[in-house]
Amino acid sequence: MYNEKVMDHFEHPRNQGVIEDANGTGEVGNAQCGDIMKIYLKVEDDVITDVRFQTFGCGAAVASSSMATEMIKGKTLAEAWDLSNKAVAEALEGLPPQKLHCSVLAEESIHAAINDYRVKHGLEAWEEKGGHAEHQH
Amino acid sequence: MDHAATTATRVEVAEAMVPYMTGHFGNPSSLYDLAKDSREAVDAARVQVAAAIGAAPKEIYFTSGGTESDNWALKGVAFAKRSKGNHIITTAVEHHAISHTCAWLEKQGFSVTYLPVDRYGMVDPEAVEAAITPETILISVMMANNEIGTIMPIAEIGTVARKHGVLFHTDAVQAAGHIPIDVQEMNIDLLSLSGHKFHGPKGTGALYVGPGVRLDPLMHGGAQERGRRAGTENVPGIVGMGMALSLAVAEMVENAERVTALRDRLAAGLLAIPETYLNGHPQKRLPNNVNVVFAYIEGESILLLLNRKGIAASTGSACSSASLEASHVLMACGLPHDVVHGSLRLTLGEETTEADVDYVVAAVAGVVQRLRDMSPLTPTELRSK
Amino acid sequence: MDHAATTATRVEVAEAMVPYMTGHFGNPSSLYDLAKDSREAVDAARVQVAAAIGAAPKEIYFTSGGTESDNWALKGVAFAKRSKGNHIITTAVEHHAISHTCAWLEKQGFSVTYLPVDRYGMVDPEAVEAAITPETILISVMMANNEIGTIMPIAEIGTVARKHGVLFHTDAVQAAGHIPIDVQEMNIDLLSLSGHKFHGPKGTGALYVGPGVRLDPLMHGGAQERGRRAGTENVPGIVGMGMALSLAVAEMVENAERVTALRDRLAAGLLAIPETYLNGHPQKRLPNNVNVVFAYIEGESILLLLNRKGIAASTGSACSSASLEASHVLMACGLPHDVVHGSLRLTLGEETTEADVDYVVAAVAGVVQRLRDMSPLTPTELRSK
Ligand SMILES: Cc1ncc(COP(=O)(O)O)c(C=O)c1O
Ligand SMILES: Cc1ncc(COP(=O)(O)O)c(C=O)c1O
Ligand code: FES
Ligand code: FES
Repeated sequence: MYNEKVMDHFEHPRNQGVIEDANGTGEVGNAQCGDIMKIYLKVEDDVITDVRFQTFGCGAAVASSSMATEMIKGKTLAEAWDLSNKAVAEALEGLPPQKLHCSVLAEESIHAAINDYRVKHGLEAWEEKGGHAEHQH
Repeated sequence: MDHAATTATRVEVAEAMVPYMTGHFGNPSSLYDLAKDSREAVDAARVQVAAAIGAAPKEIYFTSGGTESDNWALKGVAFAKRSKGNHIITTAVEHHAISHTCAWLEKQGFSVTYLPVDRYGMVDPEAVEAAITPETILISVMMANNEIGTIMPIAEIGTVARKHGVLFHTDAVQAAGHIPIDVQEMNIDLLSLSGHKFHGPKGTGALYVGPGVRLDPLMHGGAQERGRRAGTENVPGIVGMGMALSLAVAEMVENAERVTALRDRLAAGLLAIPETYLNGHPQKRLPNNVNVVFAYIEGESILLLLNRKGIAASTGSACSSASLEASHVLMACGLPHDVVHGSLRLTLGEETTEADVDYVVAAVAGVVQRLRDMSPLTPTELRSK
Repeated sequence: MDHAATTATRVEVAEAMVPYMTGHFGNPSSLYDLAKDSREAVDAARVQVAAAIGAAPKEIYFTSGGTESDNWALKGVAFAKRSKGNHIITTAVEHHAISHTCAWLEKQGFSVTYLPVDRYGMVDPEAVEAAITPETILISVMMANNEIGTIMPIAEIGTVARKHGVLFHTDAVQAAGHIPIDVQEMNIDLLSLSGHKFHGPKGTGALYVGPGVRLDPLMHGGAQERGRRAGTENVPGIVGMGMALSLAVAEMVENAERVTALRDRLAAGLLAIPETYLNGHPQKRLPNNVNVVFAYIEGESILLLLNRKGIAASTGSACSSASLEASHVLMACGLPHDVVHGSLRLTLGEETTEADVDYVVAAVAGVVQRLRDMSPLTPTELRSK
């Protein structure tokens, strides 16, 4: 059901774990709907120098977390903010249609972590552009 | 270890089927000699299936599987008895072949009671009795649950049904070949079977229809199966199903003993993993079924990692279902949505060995730990150092 | 010579099926690797079946046979469109899988028009159009008749149906693999197939469901076949059916040419017997079908005697039917009851030879004479000296 790229990121997740001294964290989803994703950011001079994740979810959720963290590492916050779930799914060479919502979680948790950093540093939280598919289970 | 989903056709069964595909190709309901062998083979299979459940051969109707048998029993009785009443009693833990059929019948104006179950997935025969109204035309309760293995009190429910003169159907798809069945003693009026659950061919099934039970056909057409189930008979499939069931029943006692011991070894091994809980009834369960939940992790990921280790399994997690709905069976047993996510079903086969069980226990323990390390929910003391 | 009833599964097809029985036993709708081969095999078969009728693979749903496909098409559309209308148009010469389903739907409150046919068993597309009312939800006309071989004007009826926005189903069970089919060109919305009519396995079938067609499931349950046809997939059967149909279509043109020549030779031979008449259309008929009536004699006796000479055949005689009813098809063509009694259907296979045909002609001539000598109706000049 998953392609080899997805399976590779699922089985060998990049950047999995915790950053003890993270300066931005974001958690989305809830146990009720099943998926929870937590992102830890280490930001220096507006650049993401390190990123880690924890995920409670399916193969697609884990693979999306892994891919998304790879894609934002070394990027500026603005660049990371622009990473869409579609880009993550594309980088994974496609997800099954009923699993696209799992990649939304990656996008949303990164947004949450970025805004956490911004608010902690006295900056205004960025607004979601909207138009995302409702995440539903 | 997913033998509740499907089993391979026994080699001797497949071999017995081939001549009926390519050689004896007569149509058993027509006249000529070519058909005679086919007809005799179908009759012999009918005797085998009947014997396996204590029925008479003429009470067995061959179908295309458990799903058709379930659909036929419910819709057949519902439409035939519409003038008598419109109420059906079933449980909250039936297979979708029952529950989705009931939902459709509700759209056609029937009223359905879905009885709750206790934490072990067991329905109370007294609750069945209490649900009966003058409008009740059918009670349908599965013999053994496909997810958690719980064996229902079928004989007791049969007694209740008979006492009130209500027809009683049971979906015995998971039970047949694993536990003893006697339609007479259990007062069963209709019973569904599926061939591929006991090493018979896929796409074969049967419905037992007791004496005097009226039901509309689900398959209208030719006069096959004494005018009750139309369609050219799947002769090789019927031959294979009959043979597989009679072999399964002959070997049942011996297999059940050995498999039960392995099941208990497997369960004990898995329950040794911290924060792991058994689903289904501790004693009254199928000899081959183990179902557990692991806190803090999600089932689809468990399956994927086990799969990489060559282990097939099943889960009630919403993430792994096409509809993204968590198992209605585990929810009916009172498990919260997020706990259902972490469920794992393993079902043993006759050929499973102790070594297999030990391998699986070790593999699952590793996978659970790996996923717990990844999960934001896992408490610190359960994480790897 | 009864290939319209059923055909043997091709040896290469049976061989291709066996590994999916005993080896690749994964459940194609589940997750793990064991299932992958099965899923790919089912997908490949879907492509084969789709290609044979000019459909897209996702428009093909596998069933347990022609009967199920017919029942599903009719009941599925009827229940799904109930709020839109309750009128169905069909013909007087459909297979019982259609006509008995229609009779049952009438009991459920639907209204059915059974269009008459001409003496060749042909329905008039203008009569179809004239029968359409604002209540009409479905037109079902078979592509080729199983008794008399007449090929219906399907493309013309498709045009009429499309023009009026009414769904169009055709039972192509006898047509598939014998004559070209294109669901697009013919404006067909639903089309039934049965595997064992073209040397595929018994107990397999398919329903083509065109884009945007809504229909209720006949088999409620699991999410197989994209949620529209529940039940564990009969993987070996599906594999066999796909392969058999694609072989049949590949060989169709060549076979049809040869078989048509044999058919014409057979018909000419039989029509040389005095007071013998052809049933069905003289030109627009299946390449393999010959149906004749012999005055003064009864079909079951013909079959029995032919059977003793190793010839399988079929008749519309009431005496040979389980219900003791004479063929509704021949009656609809205007044949009186007593004439229907003397009908004989012979259907050729791909392997039939000229020698077979000549043997059959001689055998039938002998049998007919013998029975005529026995019959009180036979005029003196037709009796043996
Ligand atoms: C309890 C139960 N009922 C019915 C079915 C449906 O059987 P089949 O898929 O053979 O149609 C199954 C199979 O999964 C089952 O476990
Ligand atoms: C025209 C037609 N429709 C439907 C059927 C039913 O097919 P099956 O017996 O494979 O279910 C037949 C087979 O006899 C047929 O000839
Ligand atoms: S996390 Fe539930 S489906 Fe992906
Ligand atoms: S004469 Fe015996 S059934 Fe017709």
